[in-house]
Amino acid sequence: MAELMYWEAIQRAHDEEMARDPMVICMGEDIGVAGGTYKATSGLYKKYGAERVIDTPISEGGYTGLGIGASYVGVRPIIEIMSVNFAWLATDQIVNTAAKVRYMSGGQLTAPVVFRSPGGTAHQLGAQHSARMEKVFMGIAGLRVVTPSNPLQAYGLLKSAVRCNDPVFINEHELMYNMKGDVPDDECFFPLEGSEVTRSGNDVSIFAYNISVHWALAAAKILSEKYDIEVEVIDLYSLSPLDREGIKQSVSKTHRALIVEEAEPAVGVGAEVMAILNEECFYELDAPPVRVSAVNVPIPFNHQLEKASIPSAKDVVDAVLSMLNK
Amino acid sequence: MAELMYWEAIQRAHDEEMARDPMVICMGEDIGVAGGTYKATSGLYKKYGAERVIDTPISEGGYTGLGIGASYVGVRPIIEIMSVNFAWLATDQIVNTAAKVRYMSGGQLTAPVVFRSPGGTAHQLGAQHSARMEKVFMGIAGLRVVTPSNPLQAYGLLKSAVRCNDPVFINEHELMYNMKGDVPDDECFFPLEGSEVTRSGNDVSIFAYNISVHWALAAAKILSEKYDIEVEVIDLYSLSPLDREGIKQSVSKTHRALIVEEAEPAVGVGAEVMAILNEECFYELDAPPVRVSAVNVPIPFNHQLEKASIPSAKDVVDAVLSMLNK
Amino acid sequence: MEIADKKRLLQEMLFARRYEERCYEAYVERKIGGFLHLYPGQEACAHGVLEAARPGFDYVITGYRDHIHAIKCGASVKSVMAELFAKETGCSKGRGGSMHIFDVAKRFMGGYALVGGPFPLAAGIAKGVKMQGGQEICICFLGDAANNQGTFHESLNMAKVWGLPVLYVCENNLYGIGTRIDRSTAVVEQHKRVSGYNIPSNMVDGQDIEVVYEAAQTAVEHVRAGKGPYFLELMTYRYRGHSMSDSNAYREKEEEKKWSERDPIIILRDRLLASGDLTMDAYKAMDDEIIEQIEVDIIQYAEESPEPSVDELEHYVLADNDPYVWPKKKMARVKGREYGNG
Amino acid sequence: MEIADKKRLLQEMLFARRYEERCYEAYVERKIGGFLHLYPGQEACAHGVLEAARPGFDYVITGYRDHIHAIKCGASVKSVMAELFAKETGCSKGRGGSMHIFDVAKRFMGGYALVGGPFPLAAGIAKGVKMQGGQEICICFLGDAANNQGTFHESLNMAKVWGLPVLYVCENNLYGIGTRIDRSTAVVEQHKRVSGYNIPSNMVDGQDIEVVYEAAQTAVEHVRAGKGPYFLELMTYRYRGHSMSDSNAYREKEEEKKWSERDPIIILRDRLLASGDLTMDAYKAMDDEIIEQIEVDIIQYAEESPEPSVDELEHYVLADNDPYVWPKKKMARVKGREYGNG
Ligand SMILES: Cc1ncc(C[n+]2csc(CCOP(=O)(O)OP(=O)(O)O)c2C)c(N)n1
Ligand SMILES: Cc1ncc(C[n+]2csc(CCOP(=O)(O)OP(=O)(O)O)c2C)c(N)n1
Ligand SMILES: [Mg+2]
Ligand SMILES: [Mg+2]
Repeated sequence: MAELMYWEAIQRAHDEEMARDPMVICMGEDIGVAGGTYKATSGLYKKYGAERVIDTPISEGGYTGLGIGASYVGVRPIIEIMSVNFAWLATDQIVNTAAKVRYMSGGQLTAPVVFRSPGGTAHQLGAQHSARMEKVFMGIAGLRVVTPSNPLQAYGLLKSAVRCNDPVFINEHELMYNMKGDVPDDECFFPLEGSEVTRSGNDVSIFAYNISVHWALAAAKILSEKYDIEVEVIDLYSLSPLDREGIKQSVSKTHRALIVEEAEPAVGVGAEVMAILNEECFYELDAPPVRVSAVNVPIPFNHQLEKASIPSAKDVVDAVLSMLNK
Repeated sequence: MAELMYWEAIQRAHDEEMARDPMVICMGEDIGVAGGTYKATSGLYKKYGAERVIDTPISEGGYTGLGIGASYVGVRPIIEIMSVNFAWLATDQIVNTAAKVRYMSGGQLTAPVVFRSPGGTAHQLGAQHSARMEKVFMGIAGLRVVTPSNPLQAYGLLKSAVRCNDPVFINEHELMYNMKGDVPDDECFFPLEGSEVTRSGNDVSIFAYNISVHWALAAAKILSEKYDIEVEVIDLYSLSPLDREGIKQSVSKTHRALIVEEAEPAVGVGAEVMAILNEECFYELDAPPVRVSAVNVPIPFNHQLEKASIPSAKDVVDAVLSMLNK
Repeated sequence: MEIADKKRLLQEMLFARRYEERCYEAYVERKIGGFLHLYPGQEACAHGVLEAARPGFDYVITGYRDHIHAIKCGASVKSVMAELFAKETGCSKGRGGSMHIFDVAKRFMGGYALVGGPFPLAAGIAKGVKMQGGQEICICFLGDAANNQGTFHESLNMAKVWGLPVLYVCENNLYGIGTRIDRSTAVVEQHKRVSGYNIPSNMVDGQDIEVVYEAAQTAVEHVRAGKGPYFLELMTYRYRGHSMSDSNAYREKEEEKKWSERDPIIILRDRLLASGDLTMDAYKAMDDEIIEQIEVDIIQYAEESPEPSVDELEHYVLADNDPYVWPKKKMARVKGREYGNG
Repeated sequence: MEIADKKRLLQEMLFARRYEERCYEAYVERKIGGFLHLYPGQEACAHGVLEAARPGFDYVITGYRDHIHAIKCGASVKSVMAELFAKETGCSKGRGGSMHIFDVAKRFMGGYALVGGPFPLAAGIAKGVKMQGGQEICICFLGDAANNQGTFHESLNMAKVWGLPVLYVCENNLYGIGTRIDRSTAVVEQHKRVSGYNIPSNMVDGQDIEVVYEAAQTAVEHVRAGKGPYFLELMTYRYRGHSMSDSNAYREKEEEKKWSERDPIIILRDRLLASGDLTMDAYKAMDDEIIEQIEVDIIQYAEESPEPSVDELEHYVLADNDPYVWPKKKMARVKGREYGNG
């Protein structure tokens, strides 16, 4: 068992898959010679060459479509979009082609492409570099969306995504690439569906994903140590499909639910989890479910404003206390 | 009071605004010489000329950005995107520029552009021409989203949108352009926020928007005539912001809620309304709120499959009956 | 070109014409729904280019005006019609429709409804071929107005930088729906636009199949030889409206007349008549036979085929039981749940 | 160009250099956060072009490498620095940051962070000017690698078709982040790419401000005369990494050395020294004064300025009390609710 950084875990998954299958390629801006903005593809250019580790022009729509076309004929492209903000330029190909081609060809074609991209608010990157697009992609039939919260997931989800015959969007996070965690030395895979009970507890279920899992865990610690409240933290690493069964199981035990999401609330993960709770276990709820979300603003540059616009562990603590009337 | 078709109402709003203000222009593919695929700009090319009624190349990202730039300097563009499916190509400019420029310029600039586009599933247009994108745009801070369900709204919302200083996305519907309705002869405006109680009732609140209002009304009639159930139909013509107060008021009276939406359920209008219900009036709910949504598939070409993938008045009736255990 | 080939091509083009005309009728009869974009007038483009390539071996991709390209690749004429009739026996199982004809076995990689969408897909297919060291090329047919889309620029640049075996064929019919090319496009001669990518190009008459064939041979050879992308512009005209819902009111009668006199089928037929290789009677017999075949074999098949079952509405959204959704072997420890059966 | 103007431009460029270097330090000291893209090496581009235009009157728009363009348009050097320090006194009120400098009063229409985003915005501004019959032109500065974006193609085509008064300036510094231009671009000479839009273009040395100025005069005149768009390519080089987080390891020392010998400031300075219009002492005094001014006036101002108040987090998202959100006059009857107070 080695301790790897999130980016190292991703790099290892690339490397193993590329070593195994000559049809696995990766492409994106500055991923080759430079090794990728977050090093997720470092060393691969040297090892696999320019045909398989492709520095693309700044043409997000174009190279995304190119990768999809290549996937029609047996190639397994892993496409890095340097920042999820730029993925808006590629949505046409992801949504209109990759997600729909299986259906509209009556099952003849499929686009087994992996799209990887860091979403989220990092430090002062401003309104045009702080998008959180998971909610956009998780509403699209025909596309899987996963979002790793730790190196093991980052490694195992990429491995599964490369081999899966569906298009998969992997939502990473700029602030997590240097996060450390254990990854088994032996090859392994992480399921593309389901959820993880990262911490178990009986008082409140906290649903989180990606970086918000860490806010939830930090809050859980405070709540346990200071207030004797034991929350359960459920990591929704698969955003599409969401784990309805897992959501229901947890709330059937705790009878209280909170969702913490990095994005603005409107039509987001929180709304969808609430809808699932209403559909699956309304009568199990002892209190209204609560979402702790970003403020509905484009992300400001100033750091104080930026911090205020994004949820924190403290917001989660406060929300749990207020839910329990404490 | 004249009876106008939906497209005529839109055409009239264009015409009045263009006659009033020489800086109002409209642009899009085939909107000029040809008068627009759904005739919404017919006659304008002749009247206002090629400088103001602009047939664009097939460059959705480009002309959307061009319209936004023009709006910086006093122009009031109304941009028609022929089908909302093509709007994916324009999302970068709509989301990253129009919605954010006010914030990131500290209030110096604003992009008072109107984007109009028909969304929804018409008759057998297939997977790439049946998108419902309202849920994508309503999650974006800095952008207003409205969606007219009748000619008066279509007219009045466009009038308000042209004059409002915010960017506004108007989600129309291909199947509604020939729908008729009364529009006052005198100029008038429709508010860009709020909701309408299209039919009032005490048993269940049905939230709907755009074409689904008509399914809801058809269901309401059946429920009343056949089952003596009086539902309230709330038309959420403003999707961003949603009318939290209106949603709460209605459910505080009926204690039961159903949302009917044309889109797939995940992270949609239904989910958001449910979240609002949970946040605003959880204890008023006598039964779990229900959403009646599209099936989670790319829209099939075959008409039977297509019909089965989209909700109907019957689905609404069934859902209400089952909610009331009838 | 051999006489026999010319005769066969005449037959194929005439078949294409009658096929599309019959689609028109079926649409009017409400047997076909949705958008329907027909090909009459442009037959020499698909037939001339693909005659110079290896249909069924080379990959082909195009837009929504796709029936004839698919058929020339070898797609069954019955299953294409059944697709238009939205039947389970359709080549896309009734899920795609006119704009989404697919026959992957014949390497017809689909019709797409977003203008400009196929440009990068074609480059991607070519990338796959190149990686696999195949002899295939990818041929992408699109219209003139599509070239104004950003994907055109991005794709041609990448195709050249990476030396991909892709042939872009521009069927320049002078209009994008109702907008005449000079009203939307700064450089009307499309083959000149590719100088910005250093891609060799050519422009020829798209109404004379022999001319198309010859130009396509050069183009195909270039691409197949590994010399990178090529751009071929064919000057052509569509005889009908853009789609069934198009009034077709924006074109001058004069212009329509001029082009109707350059009908690709008549050009080839008259040449064969003049050289004595065909008689008018033989031509008429050929025509009758085609019309009969379409009616008896094709339309009837499409009409009688079953519709897809509504129970199967949710098929083809995602892969069935993909083993990496719930990896049975080597699955990482997932905290807190018992998994494994999916 | 008059000697006095040359001296002023030398001073301006030197100021720009020192300003950016001081930003670098402030970043290292963690006074500035986020992404920071600096301009050293390219000063003759913004200064030469805008000298030939009418800064403060003509509209200017660019990407994320935007401080100096804003300043040359007349933005306050204090408020630009305060913006980088994320202060309320910043030109974008601390909400924008380095990549989003705005000074609309000076017609600097912003820095944008998505590569290629400004191409259509610039055409749109020019469309507005044209409609209003103004004498302004719009100048759009972007990099070489940005030209691979689809928006380039779409925008240049529209600008030409509609004859818009927009000048596209390509600051070709040979790299997009770490990717050398020939690895991403089929036609390396950017001015040749615009032949596909029939737009006149020129390419000149971007390190010699007099050369830039002269070429820009021709370009600006063309556009201002109503002859439509123009494309000007300036060959230049950035002396630092792409941004503060760039290791800058991908360039050959050789190449860096060659370009460092073509420093735009040194070229102009040496020319003035050689002609006897400047002494080394005067130059040094100028430099000292600049450094002092930056430290005392600018940095101090930025440091001492207040941060935005968190209470105002939600300002500037939408227009304040826009009358058409709840139209008081002539509001249509809205069923079922009492409205009017918003
Ligand atoms: C992205 C996108 N924008 C617009 C449309 C609507 N549309 C369909 S076909 C067409 C014209 C295309 O013209 P051209 O490329 O010349 O092909 P042709 O139809 O003439 O064969 C347009 C604008 C679309 N389908 N997709
Ligand atoms: C749409 C988009 N894609 C990618 C990026 C990341 N990125 C920022 S700058 C840059 C390189 C741009 O190079 P160039 O246009 O030559 O300008 P330069 O930085 O050299 O001035 C890239 C790839 C981005 N900001 N936006
Ligand atoms: Mg055409
Ligand atoms: Mg550059």
